[in-house]
Amino acid sequence: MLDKNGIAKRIAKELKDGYYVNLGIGIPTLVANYIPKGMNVVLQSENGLLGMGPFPFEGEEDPDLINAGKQTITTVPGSAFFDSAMSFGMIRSGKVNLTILGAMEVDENGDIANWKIPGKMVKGMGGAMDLVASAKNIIVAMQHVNKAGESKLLPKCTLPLTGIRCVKKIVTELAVLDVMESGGFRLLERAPGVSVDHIVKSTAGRLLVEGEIPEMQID
Amino acid sequence: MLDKNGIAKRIAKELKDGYYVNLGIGIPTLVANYIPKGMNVVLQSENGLLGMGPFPFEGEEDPDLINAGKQTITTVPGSAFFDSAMSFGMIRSGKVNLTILGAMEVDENGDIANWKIPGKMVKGMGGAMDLVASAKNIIVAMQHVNKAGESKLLPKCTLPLTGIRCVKKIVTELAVLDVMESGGFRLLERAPGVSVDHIVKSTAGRLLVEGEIPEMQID
Amino acid sequence: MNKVVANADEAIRDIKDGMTLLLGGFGLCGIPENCIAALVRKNVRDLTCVSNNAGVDGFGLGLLLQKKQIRKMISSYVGENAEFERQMLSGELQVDLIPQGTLATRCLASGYGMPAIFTPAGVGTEVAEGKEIRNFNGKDYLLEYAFDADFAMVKAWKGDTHGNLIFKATSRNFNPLMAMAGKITIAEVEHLVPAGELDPNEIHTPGIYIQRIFQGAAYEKRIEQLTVQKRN
Amino acid sequence: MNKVVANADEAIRDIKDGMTLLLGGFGLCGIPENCIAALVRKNVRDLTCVSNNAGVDGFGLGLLLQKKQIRKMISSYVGENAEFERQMLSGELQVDLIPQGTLATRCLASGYGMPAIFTPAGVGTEVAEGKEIRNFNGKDYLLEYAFDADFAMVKAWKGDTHGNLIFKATSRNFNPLMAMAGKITIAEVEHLVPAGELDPNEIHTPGIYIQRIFQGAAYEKRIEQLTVQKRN
Repeated sequence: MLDKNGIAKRIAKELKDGYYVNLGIGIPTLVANYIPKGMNVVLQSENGLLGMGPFPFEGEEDPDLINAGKQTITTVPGSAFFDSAMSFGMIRSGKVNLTILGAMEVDENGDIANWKIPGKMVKGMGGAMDLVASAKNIIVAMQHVNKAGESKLLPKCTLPLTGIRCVKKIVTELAVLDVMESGGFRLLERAPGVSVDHIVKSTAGRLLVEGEIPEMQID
Repeated sequence: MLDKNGIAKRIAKELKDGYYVNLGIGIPTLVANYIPKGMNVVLQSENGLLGMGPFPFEGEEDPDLINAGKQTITTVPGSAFFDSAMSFGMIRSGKVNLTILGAMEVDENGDIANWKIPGKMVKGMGGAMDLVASAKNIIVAMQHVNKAGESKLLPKCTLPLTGIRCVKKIVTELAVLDVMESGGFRLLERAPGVSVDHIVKSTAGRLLVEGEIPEMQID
Repeated sequence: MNKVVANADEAIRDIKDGMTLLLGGFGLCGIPENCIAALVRKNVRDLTCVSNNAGVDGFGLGLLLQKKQIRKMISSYVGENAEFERQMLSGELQVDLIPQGTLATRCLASGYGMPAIFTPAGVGTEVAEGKEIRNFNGKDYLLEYAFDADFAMVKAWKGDTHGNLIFKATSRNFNPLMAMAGKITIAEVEHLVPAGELDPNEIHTPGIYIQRIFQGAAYEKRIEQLTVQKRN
Repeated sequence: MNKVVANADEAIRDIKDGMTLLLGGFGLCGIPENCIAALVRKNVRDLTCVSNNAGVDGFGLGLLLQKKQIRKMISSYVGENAEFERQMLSGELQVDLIPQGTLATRCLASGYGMPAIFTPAGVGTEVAEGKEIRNFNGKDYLLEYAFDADFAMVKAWKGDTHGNLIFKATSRNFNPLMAMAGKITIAEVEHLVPAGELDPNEIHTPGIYIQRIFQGAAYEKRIEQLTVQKRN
């Protein structure tokens, strides 16, 4: 079973040289720590930056330089600033190659819910609806089950949706899965020490398990 | 009867302090020479400049700095460059206060034709269709009659249109006229030495002549 | 073409109860601090505020919320703001949550004279309810309308007396967009310079979009999430 | 993220007969001179070229016209070009004339992922023929579609190895728009610098929109209308 950093490490293996990537808040942010050495990946922050760097050194923070999570950050050489319309313009036009974000629920159709729980304070969708509606390649990073032990991979999302038919791949503490064109999840890899049976039991949506399921290689 | 510079001088009296103005090719360009001293008027060139200045001194021309007529120009202090989408964005959103342009024909509805003569080589509408469709305030600068002696102020345009119901005011070598809300031209001023009768004979479209018509004050 | 006014109070003098305001900024980054303070002093009420976020308790739009001057917020993410939450749950405050890219592009539409735009954001979700959906090349889009706001308030790094603006780093965010979308746009700047001092090639917002500009004062520029790394 | 190619010939290596190309520039100002020369050398044919203008005899797109490489031009103003006129009148060359703002905004739509936009330009004229008209707030607009072009070619003043671009003065014109609208966009620049040398605040076109970049050579930058005043 993976911890959050393990999930981030596994997702980092999906990166390709030359990718522009948007990382959501939470586990996705950690992916930045595991970009393979020598690989060129540019991080987009939807508040208006390409080329996001690490947190600044103490005392060097700039209130005018933050990421979409409102954290103080730095830039890397070759970065560019722009306004929010251009930022979502590059997202909508498919120039951002990969979007990694968290989710409360994902279902067999690739629908995703990650912004609203009825009856609880709603903070808003931020840029998530734009991202999931536009990105050609979306990986969801999340826990396989919620705190109550219920599967977050469902036949159909129960929470208000963020977007439909958009999730391509899911990486959890238990497994890597993709969403099939025809609907349903397909098990691709299992986390070290996790059995196929455990994954099957933790997945409420239809799950295809075909042949031998390899263990993730994450280091 | 006015010459081209006279027409430009008269139009310059329509300028107001703080106006952003787009000047078309031909007589409109001459208006820039008659902006009253002390009045702040910013000239927009639709190829991407606010704050167009006069022609450069010999030897100081910059091939990267031209106006919409492709002439080498200069900038004035407080100018700004932008791309063509923003340029037409500020035109469409009504931020350009006044557009002055030439015409082949204008009619009683305020329709204008100034881009195409069937059977002749057509160069294109450039930005004229955007300008006439968007500007809140359009003044046409033109000769009252064409080279064949026929009126250019018509009941209905005969040439392919550039825009409809857009012309507000017309300044010719003979007169200043406006286009009435209900349709038809109204004579406002006559050029020095020009009789109302001459203007009436030179205007094919319906023309309202009400009361005493003052002579233009242009100096 | 001098658009300079003395200060924020003069800049907002004719903002009235019930008006719709666009406010630049993302989180607390690049917000028009001086204008917000002046709105608090003027105590205009029943405002509709369009802003990506709603400030925090005690800063940014939180100051207007505290004095109950806002009737309706149009935002994409309203963050952590106890007073906001209280007013929203009690029904005192109306809240319209819209996708961030939709918010940005609706401002762009206003500034570019486009009455509406198409975006895929929100298709299949509750955001699409009651909206026109249109399919282009096999993909569904929502029709979203341009904003029609009385005033816009933005904060820039540098500005000149003609209203030309340059923003710094990610404090640019919604500022150039909202600057284009107000019927009257007020810019407050950290450095106000005479026309001609800014390089015309480096201007982000041309002055034609700005009606009033003033030298801002006493910027706090609070940091919402201070994240740093230690030197080793 | 290094997008540098050796020269124009390498940059256009996979452009094929019959493709649609977007070319930046206004008149002869800011045109991709090196790319055009390479297209002439490669002798690709049956091109559809989207460009505000069509060059002059012997320069700019006039060079491609001379060799009859262009099947169709989509432009707003085709100026004075004897070979253009001859080919157009003889029917060898198809010409689509569209309003300049429509051309610019259709590029913007492509770059911003908007399938179509509304513009009032051309309402009531022959430009509106066959197009969808829609009324918003009492005013009619035409629905105009985003471009779908195989390649875009633009010319910038400065560029870095990541593809970030800065344009100079009015040579910006259509370049940033076409840069956003190509499936593959090639930038040729007067000054190519390592990533990190350009101020990220001053970049007009972020590198994400650029796939290939090269150091241009031997720029002529011809002036179409030399207008000067004498010193006195």
